[in-house]
Amino acid sequence: MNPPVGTPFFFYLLSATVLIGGVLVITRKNAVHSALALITALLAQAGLYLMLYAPFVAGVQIILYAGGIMVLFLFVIMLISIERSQKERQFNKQWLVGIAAAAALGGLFIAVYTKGKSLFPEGSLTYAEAGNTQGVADLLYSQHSGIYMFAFEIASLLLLVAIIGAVVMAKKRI
Amino acid sequence: MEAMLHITTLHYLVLGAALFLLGVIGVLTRRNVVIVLMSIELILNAVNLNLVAFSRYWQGIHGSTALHGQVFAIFIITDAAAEAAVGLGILIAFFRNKETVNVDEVNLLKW
Amino acid sequence: MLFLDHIWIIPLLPAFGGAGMLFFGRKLQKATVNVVCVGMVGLAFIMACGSVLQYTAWAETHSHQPYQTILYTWLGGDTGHLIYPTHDGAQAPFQADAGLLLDPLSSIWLLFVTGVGMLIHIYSIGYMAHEGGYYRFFGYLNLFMFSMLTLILANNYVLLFVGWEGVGLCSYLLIGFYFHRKSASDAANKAFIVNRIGDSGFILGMFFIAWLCGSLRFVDVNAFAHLGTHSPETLKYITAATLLLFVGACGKSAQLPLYVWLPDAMEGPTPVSALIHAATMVTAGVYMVARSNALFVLAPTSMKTVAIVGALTAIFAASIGLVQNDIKRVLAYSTVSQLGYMFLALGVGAFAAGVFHVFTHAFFKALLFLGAGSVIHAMSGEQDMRNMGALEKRIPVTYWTMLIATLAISGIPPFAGFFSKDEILWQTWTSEGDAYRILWVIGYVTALMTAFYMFRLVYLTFYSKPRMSREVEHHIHESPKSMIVPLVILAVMSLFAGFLGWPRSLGGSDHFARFLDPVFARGEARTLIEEGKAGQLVAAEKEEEHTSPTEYLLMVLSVAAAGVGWYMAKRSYAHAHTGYSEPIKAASPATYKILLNKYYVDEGYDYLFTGRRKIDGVRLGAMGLGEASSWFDANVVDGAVNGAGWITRTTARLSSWWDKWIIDGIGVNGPAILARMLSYPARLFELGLVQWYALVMTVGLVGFVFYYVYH
Amino acid sequence: MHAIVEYIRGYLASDQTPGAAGNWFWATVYILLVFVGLSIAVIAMNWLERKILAHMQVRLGPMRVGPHGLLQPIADALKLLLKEDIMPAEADAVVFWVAPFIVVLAAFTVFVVVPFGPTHAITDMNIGVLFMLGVSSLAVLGIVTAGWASNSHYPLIGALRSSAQMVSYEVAMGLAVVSVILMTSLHGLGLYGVGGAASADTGTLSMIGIVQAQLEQHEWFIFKFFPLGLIGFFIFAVAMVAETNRAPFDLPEAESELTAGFHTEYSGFRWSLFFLAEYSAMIAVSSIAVTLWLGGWLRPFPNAWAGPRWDFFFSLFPGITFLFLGGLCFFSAARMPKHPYFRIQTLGLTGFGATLALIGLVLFLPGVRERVGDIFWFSAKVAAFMYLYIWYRGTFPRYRFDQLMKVGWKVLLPTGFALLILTAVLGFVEPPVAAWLRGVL
Repeated sequence: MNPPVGTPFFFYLLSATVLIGGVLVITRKNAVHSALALITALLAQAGLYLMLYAPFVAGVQIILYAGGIMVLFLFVIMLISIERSQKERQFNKQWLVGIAAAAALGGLFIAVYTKGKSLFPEGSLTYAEAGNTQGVADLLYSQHSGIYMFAFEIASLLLLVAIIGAVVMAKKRI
Repeated sequence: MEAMLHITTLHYLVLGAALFLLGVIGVLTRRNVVIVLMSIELILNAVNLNLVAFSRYWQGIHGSTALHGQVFAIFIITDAAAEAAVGLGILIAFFRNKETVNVDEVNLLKW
Repeated sequence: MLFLDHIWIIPLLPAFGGAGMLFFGRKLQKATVNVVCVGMVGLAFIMACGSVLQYTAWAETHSHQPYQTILYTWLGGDTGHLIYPTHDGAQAPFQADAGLLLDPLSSIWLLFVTGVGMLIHIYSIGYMAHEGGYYRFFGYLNLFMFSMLTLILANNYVLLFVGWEGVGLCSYLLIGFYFHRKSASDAANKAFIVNRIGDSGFILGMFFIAWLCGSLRFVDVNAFAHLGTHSPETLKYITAATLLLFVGACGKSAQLPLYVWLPDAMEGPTPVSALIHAATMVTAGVYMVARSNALFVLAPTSMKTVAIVGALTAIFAASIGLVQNDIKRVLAYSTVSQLGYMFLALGVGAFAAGVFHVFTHAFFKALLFLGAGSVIHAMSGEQDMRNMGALEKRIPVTYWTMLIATLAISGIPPFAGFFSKDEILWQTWTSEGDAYRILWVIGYVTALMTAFYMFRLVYLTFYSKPRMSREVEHHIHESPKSMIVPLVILAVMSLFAGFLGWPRSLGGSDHFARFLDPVFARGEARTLIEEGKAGQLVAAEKEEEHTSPTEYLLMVLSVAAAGVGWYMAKRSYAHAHTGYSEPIKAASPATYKILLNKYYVDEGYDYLFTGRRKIDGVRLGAMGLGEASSWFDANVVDGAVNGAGWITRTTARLSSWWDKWIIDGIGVNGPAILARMLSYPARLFELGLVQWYALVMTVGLVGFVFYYVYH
Repeated sequence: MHAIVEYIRGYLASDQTPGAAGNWFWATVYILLVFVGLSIAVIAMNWLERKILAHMQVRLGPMRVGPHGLLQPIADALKLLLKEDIMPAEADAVVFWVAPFIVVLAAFTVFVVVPFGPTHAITDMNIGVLFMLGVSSLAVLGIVTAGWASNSHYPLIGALRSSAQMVSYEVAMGLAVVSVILMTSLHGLGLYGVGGAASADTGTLSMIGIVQAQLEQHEWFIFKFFPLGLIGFFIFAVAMVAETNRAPFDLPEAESELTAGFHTEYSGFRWSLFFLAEYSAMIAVSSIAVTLWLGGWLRPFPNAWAGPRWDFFFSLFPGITFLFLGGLCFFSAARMPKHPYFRIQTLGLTGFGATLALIGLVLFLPGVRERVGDIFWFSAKVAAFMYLYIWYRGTFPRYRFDQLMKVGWKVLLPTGFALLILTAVLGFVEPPVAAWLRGVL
């Protein structure tokens, strides 16, 4: 198999998209713009997953996040009128403290990564993506190596609870 | 420049950290509940990115079946779906009662 | 042995039908109800025939043992509970199986119950077609069939008692089928309560048997009775047990003095009267006594009691029947009277003859009731014979079938009743001891009366002059096919059923008694050998030797009695006009009044037991005692109770005050108030804003990471 | 220079898709080919839909521009490109501008994994089907944003309808697809099995892998586990009509209720993008259906009628088809009125027929013949679906919205679940049962 071409270029392109998207999410006044920025970020991140040889996660990211969750968000944004909230303050009273706390956290991250830089030494590695889906499925369902089978069932239960919870919350009369 | 051209796991971790911080800032400072929820999605995605990056790292050590990080990422996406559904459900109930989507106007929990 | 092995299905079939009707019947079409209910009983009948056929084959190779199958034990058993001491000091477990037993005796009941039951089900399709609660009616009927089959097939007294109570319940439900009518619901209550009196005797008798034998299975009880070496003490106990059982039989089979419910039971729909109160349920008492024949044989006193009560009931009810005007009531008293006959037969030891009479009676009495139902149907609900007449040509099938039944019940050869009744009278006559001749005389007079009142019914209904209103007359019509067909079948059976018991004296071989031999004869033979003195009760064994001229004479005499009764009825009623005169009234008005009012027995019971009638505002009898004890309870006992209550309450009030102010005030609320005051500063930190909590969380996270990186 | 030629020629020897082989040149060529082919298909669909609908209603349809209106779509395209592009004053400019591109992007990106042949795909992804479903579901984002950005009532209602509808039917669609993915892993030679035993028990999401699984198992998945495959196909066939917002599920753009639904406020070039996207999406979902159930590029009876003679026979079909079309053109040209006014029309039609016939003759060349068979069969199957789409539009009345939701959630979804469970159970149970039965017989 030939080595992938232009990996650093795509990495930086997609990273930039993700970060710009993230910044737009938290700064836009209009929630629809935020949502569109988030979708862009999510799709770029799906590209990053592909670069990390995780096509299945990328596919799930696209179909579930971009195609499912974000449609839900848009739907809700359209249901609730937001004209009023656009003219109001966008940030709460503690914004300064919040940014300070986040900055402190960021500082710590920098400290940690400088300290532990040598922990992840290798450069670009190439692995087969051919068996990725099958491998994930093996971990989830296989009789012998399916160590996440129970977790999978729990996740399905969680989804069921979420369905019921969402209906109970959102419906006027049940 | 050499470090820039070799994309290592650390690159992804740094990106993840940055995304995480963006999400944290969004959660801590925005008033609009919808955007707060979206910021939570950002946080979850940052975590996912790290997990998938770790998964590749472990694949380099243990072979191509070490996909645990990806499985975790899938579980987190599942959780995100559940969280979004319930969160938006609460949001609609909230909006119906108070005609607002500002999170700092809700402090009934205090009493 | 397909059918025999699956005999437990027979009672379950109607149970399914009944349950289905009572749970889902409301939604069903009439056609569905018919198919399910009648089909279930029909299947049960087919299975019953198959089972009996296979049983006869089976019995050949098993020395005429009863066939017994035990499904499971539903009460007691090997659990180790319910252990009780028997009369000889041994320990025995109280045990009741869900077990089925088939022997000749239950075979006969099985056949005619399912057969007649099926016919009456078919009849009901036509009769109930225009009534409300159709599914309910059929559900009850099927439930009744289930209970009755349980009763018949039970292999022990307890299961028999279950069926016994089941048929009682169904009887109650069906008598009160028109529950919106007060008279019907009263009649239902009466039947139920009177039956309970009998049942109390039955239960006590059952306990006696359990205490004596250590088991309630029929085979064990029979084995105990055939043991032979009974001390005089034991024999006394057996007498007591059998008398108590007979009390139960009196209640169920309407004998003196507990017969009062049966005439009132005619409030139910006519098919019910035919099925339950003529053909099947009321013979349960006979069945129970016949089933316990081994014990009864050991107790001469009980046997005599049974015979005397039976004879008295027979003549008592027959005399009332002479003057009743309601067509169904006449038949009801006739039923009581015929039941008396059956008990007379049992009492003189002619068990086979009694059972034979039950068998023939089932057909012609069911036929009479169904015919009466057909007449009532034709008369638009009119039941009073004074308003009938000249129906012969209008409803010919009903007429002919009822005539056959009347000939049968009157004892005119060669109809079925002749053989069974004659057998009973003959057995009574041949019993040793002069007293039995008196019983024979009573039976003989009863036979005459029977012929009289039955032909009175026929003449008043079918002959004489039409006495109904013009409107009713206009509507007279023959009944639908579903009612006619059972009538015809039953008529054929009334005609030929007697041939099964064609007596030896007339050149027959008495198949019926022979078939029953394994149930009755063996016990009697052994008793005869070991007791000697019980010989006078054992007639069945000796009948072959007694084919004497006397028998032919008696036969002729009884036929003559029937003839006389017929003739008297014809003379009095053949041309009865509106406002005709009763011959008895003409002869003795006082007697007529007493008979018409049924000897004032109901009124007497009202004074003595029910308290429905008072003298000067004071209840007498049982209810009076109840009122007195009620006064004592209300004033003396309750006063003491209230006093104790007052003392308790005062103490409690004191205690409550202490609890409220001392324990709660200082002990509980004190610390709580303290805690609230101390926690007030902590409250100030809680803003109730989600983002504030998130901020605190983030700061905490920073702290943790800081600690782990730099500690 | 030599290296570049080698780079280009080197791929021709390989048996992989250009994407999998990592050959940039051929990947670009394929992308261009797909894009051009798709554009031609959309143009042809435009003309065909108008003509077929017209004939269904006993009309003639476009007749003036070009012979039999053949040039009508080109004229329309020109018109749309030249029209004024109107944007409502109150619209959200950025979003309004971006929305049609999202739709078009989603519709075209799907074709990255569509396999026109064992090697004729831009690339073969490990998650092919998932990718197709995911990317095609992105179209809903474009529609929703378009409706919202117009800041107008009809578009907003259309957008809300569209989002609800597409999210609903996506679920049923996904279930049907999952049942097929399950089938790829069920090689067992059971009662239903007619093909050869397979090497491994793993399934695949790859589009090419799915078609190859059908080849290996000797049956199209529409026939597998009859009638389960058929039911799955039916669910998908209904859901895909709803997904593409076509009649009878065209509520988001129901003209009698919402004027034009989510694209009411669009005009000119942007409107034509929606048009392009709609038809591309139709072709895309039809491609999924063809790949998943109808054997993709496989010619009829590839296993039963194998051998060089049969191969030769079936390889004649593409050329024959084009010759037939060319012949049809000649026939029509011959029947044109002989009036001088019609000379240009007649000449044009003859020229068109000659072009088609020439293409047909080229397709008979041995080297070409052997390479285009796959593409031809795939396109023929997709074309059948396209005709179905037009047919639906000509015959079915539109659903009411609550009925639409009812069909989606209460009929298709439960059926899909039952189908999935039954497929799993059957795949698990059937081989041993079949073995036992064979033992008994």
